[in-house]
Amino acid sequence: MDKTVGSTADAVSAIPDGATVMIGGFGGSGAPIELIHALIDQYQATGGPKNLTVINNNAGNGRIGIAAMIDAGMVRKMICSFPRSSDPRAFTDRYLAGEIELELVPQGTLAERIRAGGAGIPAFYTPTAYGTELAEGKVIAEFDGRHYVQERWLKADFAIVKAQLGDTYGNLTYNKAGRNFNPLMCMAAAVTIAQVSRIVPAGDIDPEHVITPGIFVNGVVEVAHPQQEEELIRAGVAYA
Amino acid sequence: MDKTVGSTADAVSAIPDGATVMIGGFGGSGAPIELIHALIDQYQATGGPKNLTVINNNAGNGRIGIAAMIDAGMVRKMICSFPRSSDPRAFTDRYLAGEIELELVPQGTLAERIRAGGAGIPAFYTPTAYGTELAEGKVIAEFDGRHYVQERWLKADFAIVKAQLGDTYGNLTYNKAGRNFNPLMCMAAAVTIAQVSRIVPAGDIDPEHVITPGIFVNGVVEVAHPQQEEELIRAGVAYA
Amino acid sequence: MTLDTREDIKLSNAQIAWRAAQDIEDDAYVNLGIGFPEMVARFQPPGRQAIFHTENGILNFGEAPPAGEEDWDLINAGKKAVTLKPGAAFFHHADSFAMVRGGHLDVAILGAYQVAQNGDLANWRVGSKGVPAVGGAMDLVHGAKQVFVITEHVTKDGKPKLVDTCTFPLTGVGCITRVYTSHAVIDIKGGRFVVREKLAAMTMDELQAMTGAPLHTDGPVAELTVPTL
Amino acid sequence: MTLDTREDIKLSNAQIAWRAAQDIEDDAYVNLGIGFPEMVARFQPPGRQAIFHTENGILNFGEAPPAGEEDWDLINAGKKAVTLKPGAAFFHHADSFAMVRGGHLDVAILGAYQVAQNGDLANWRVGSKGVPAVGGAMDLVHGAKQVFVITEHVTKDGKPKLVDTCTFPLTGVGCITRVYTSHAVIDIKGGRFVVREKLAAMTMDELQAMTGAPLHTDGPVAELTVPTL
Repeated sequence: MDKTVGSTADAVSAIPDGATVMIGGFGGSGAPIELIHALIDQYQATGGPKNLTVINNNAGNGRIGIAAMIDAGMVRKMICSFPRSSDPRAFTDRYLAGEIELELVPQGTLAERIRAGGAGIPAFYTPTAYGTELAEGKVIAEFDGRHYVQERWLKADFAIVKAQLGDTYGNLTYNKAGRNFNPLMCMAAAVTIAQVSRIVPAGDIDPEHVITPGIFVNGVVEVAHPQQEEELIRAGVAYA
Repeated sequence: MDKTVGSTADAVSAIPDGATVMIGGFGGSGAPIELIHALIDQYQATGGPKNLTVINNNAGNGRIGIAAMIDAGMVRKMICSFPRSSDPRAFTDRYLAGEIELELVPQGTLAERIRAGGAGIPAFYTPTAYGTELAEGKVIAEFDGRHYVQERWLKADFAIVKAQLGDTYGNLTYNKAGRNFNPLMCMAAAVTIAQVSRIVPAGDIDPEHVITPGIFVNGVVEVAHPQQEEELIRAGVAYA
Repeated sequence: MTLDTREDIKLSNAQIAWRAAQDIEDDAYVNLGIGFPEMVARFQPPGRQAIFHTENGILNFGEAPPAGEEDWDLINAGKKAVTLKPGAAFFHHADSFAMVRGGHLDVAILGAYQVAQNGDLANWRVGSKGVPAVGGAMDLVHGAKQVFVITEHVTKDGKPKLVDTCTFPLTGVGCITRVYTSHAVIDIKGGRFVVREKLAAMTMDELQAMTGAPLHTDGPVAELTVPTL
Repeated sequence: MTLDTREDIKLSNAQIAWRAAQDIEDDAYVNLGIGFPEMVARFQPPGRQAIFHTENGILNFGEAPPAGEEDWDLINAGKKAVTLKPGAAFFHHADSFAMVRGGHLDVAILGAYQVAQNGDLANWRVGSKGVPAVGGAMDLVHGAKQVFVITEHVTKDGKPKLVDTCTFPLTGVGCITRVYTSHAVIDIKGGRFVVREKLAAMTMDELQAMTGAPLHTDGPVAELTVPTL
């Protein structure tokens, strides 16, 4: 078994028009910038993929990463909890112009819906959002005298995530709070591609320290010195 | 913050009559034998705790551990997936005599119900057990053309678990497949007590390698050379 | 309605944060909402140590590192760089919100646009314009054993923030147990605002005049005293 | 009803397990039920390597260690000591069953008391007496991309195990996609048993006589050939 993929371009090449794509990271922490940019390169070169539904906690920052995908016109819909950032223009402008759809989901519900997708749980109940406009139209049920909102699983066609170490079997570790949504998205996508700082042979990651078992990962591509969104933002970088 | 407890006797002393107690382990792997035996000692000395509801994957083996709790007459009800073992007499005899109640739960549903209890999810849907006698009387719902069974969370008053390292803040690691239900039970009990092979200062466990964050743990007691159920069974040990 | 307010004597944000910090017990697990509530961490009383949780998967993080030493994978929910204390742990978002929703936090402290006397909170959106963003606020109001609000007592244009019924979109229903304002400490109990402390320089009538719902007492009202900060 | 059976020519359990093993692709993630199905692991075709999952939280475990070298925290779902292969991972029970229920396993192979032509499986209980025990069987039948059964074609007392409708308590509804028996390989498709392979030494009529529901074909029926084991 060898899940190694040679390049970020190859890693994202199967993502088609109209796909639902989970993209890991919380802000820039754990964000797979190089995979996102490879996807933009593919779009610039071939006109696809477009009409994507993107699932991420945020909706991009500045002119790089998810914001650059939005700028490029690849994204039809965002599913996220917090479409704000230090420079949210890319999303804000398109949203206010009615050119991009938003499904706003409370952060914990977003995480749990993704986990549910990965765990084969089609629906669950949560107290979160009960009595608020984000619960409008949803099934409400009472358990032990308290009200809860029914939420559905979230799945994706592809997940692109950022990890720290990856072995040839797809086992992953993460870097600090860069873990965030990444392990959940690995579970919930039909195809998961991870960019890692280093690919190691199977057996080099202690089985006790594996955070994402390889069963949830389809491809691993090495990006030895990944960029950090925050540093790119501060440097005023635009990816286009 | 120091969650260290001086002895297994002290660690279990607050468990009252009628409590619901989650006990970690899958068979003997990850089973907190010394904490269980401390609880039996307390019962022998004081007559309590009794009328316990015990949640474990199994229902004891031989004449030690949970089987010895049952032999002693402390257990009113077992919630488990597999009340069989190489020597299941303790449970079998009482069950067939109508002296102990059984709630049989499919193993994955048991795990998910415990996690749900820890995660504040009062109910969820699973395909498991649909159309079987274990779904009788339960709410059924259809999602995307498939039928699912509604299952409720499981919580406990106490969890007693076995871990490998524990720091003074209650952060835990486990030994191999001894992990099993232990991290879930830590989440789902009002009070969680962990026996660990070694207590280390806060900071000695790499934050990347923590499996159970200390927020889920109330007390940590060192049992430097824990017994393994399987070895005790093979040696024919009876604890009484 | 614009109110007669006692803006002349109000506490600073730091002083409100200081007051809230006094009620966090030693060894408590605490989540501080992004923005103003983060300030509470600065004022832990000597001899007490809270463990801070952040939604993006850290327990026991500490202050910001010196400029230039940031690790941008080590940030808090406000996307600010932080450091770790001994005994820290990392975990993913589902486990992080299991801590929140599952009732494992002792205290969550949030900001507010409005708090109603029944404990309803509005703190995520003031209208239907612009881009809505909710983050973890709707999750944080559920699960923590105590959910506190810290806030100015009135808005910048002198309108009450403690109200009969929230008019802004709700974050959560009946979720707030205590409010620390620029003028008072007020519990929410049985659907009523119950004053625990107020600034000595004002009367109950003056406090009532700044508040959009009836104030009650239930035992003596203590003096709200804070240090100069 | 007792059937005329061809017990004289039946495959051994090892041969049934061998046949099932031929259909497990290279790099497949596989869960083998405890007992007889575990035997499938012995017969992986040369050049192929499946990754075995066990419910109690291991991916990529291997054979039993030598006697005396067991680590009783390193066991499989049958509580037998195992070893690890390079690239293994540990995880807790909720993550383990997320793999199962979430559709991440390529193949699950289980034993059976009865399999019905609509794919229903009964494999956990034969009546209402004694102590019921279900373990992970009801979870395993859901989620794996393919759920196979390996079984004798008939019971020890000559009754059919492939039936019109299960009479024993169900493990799962419509969950089985293929059955490897001591006499044939049979797919379940559109609510019917479709014979893919049978032993050359028997006729379709003989196979039908041992089966409790109509057998169908859908293209040629191949010869079920296995090595001497």
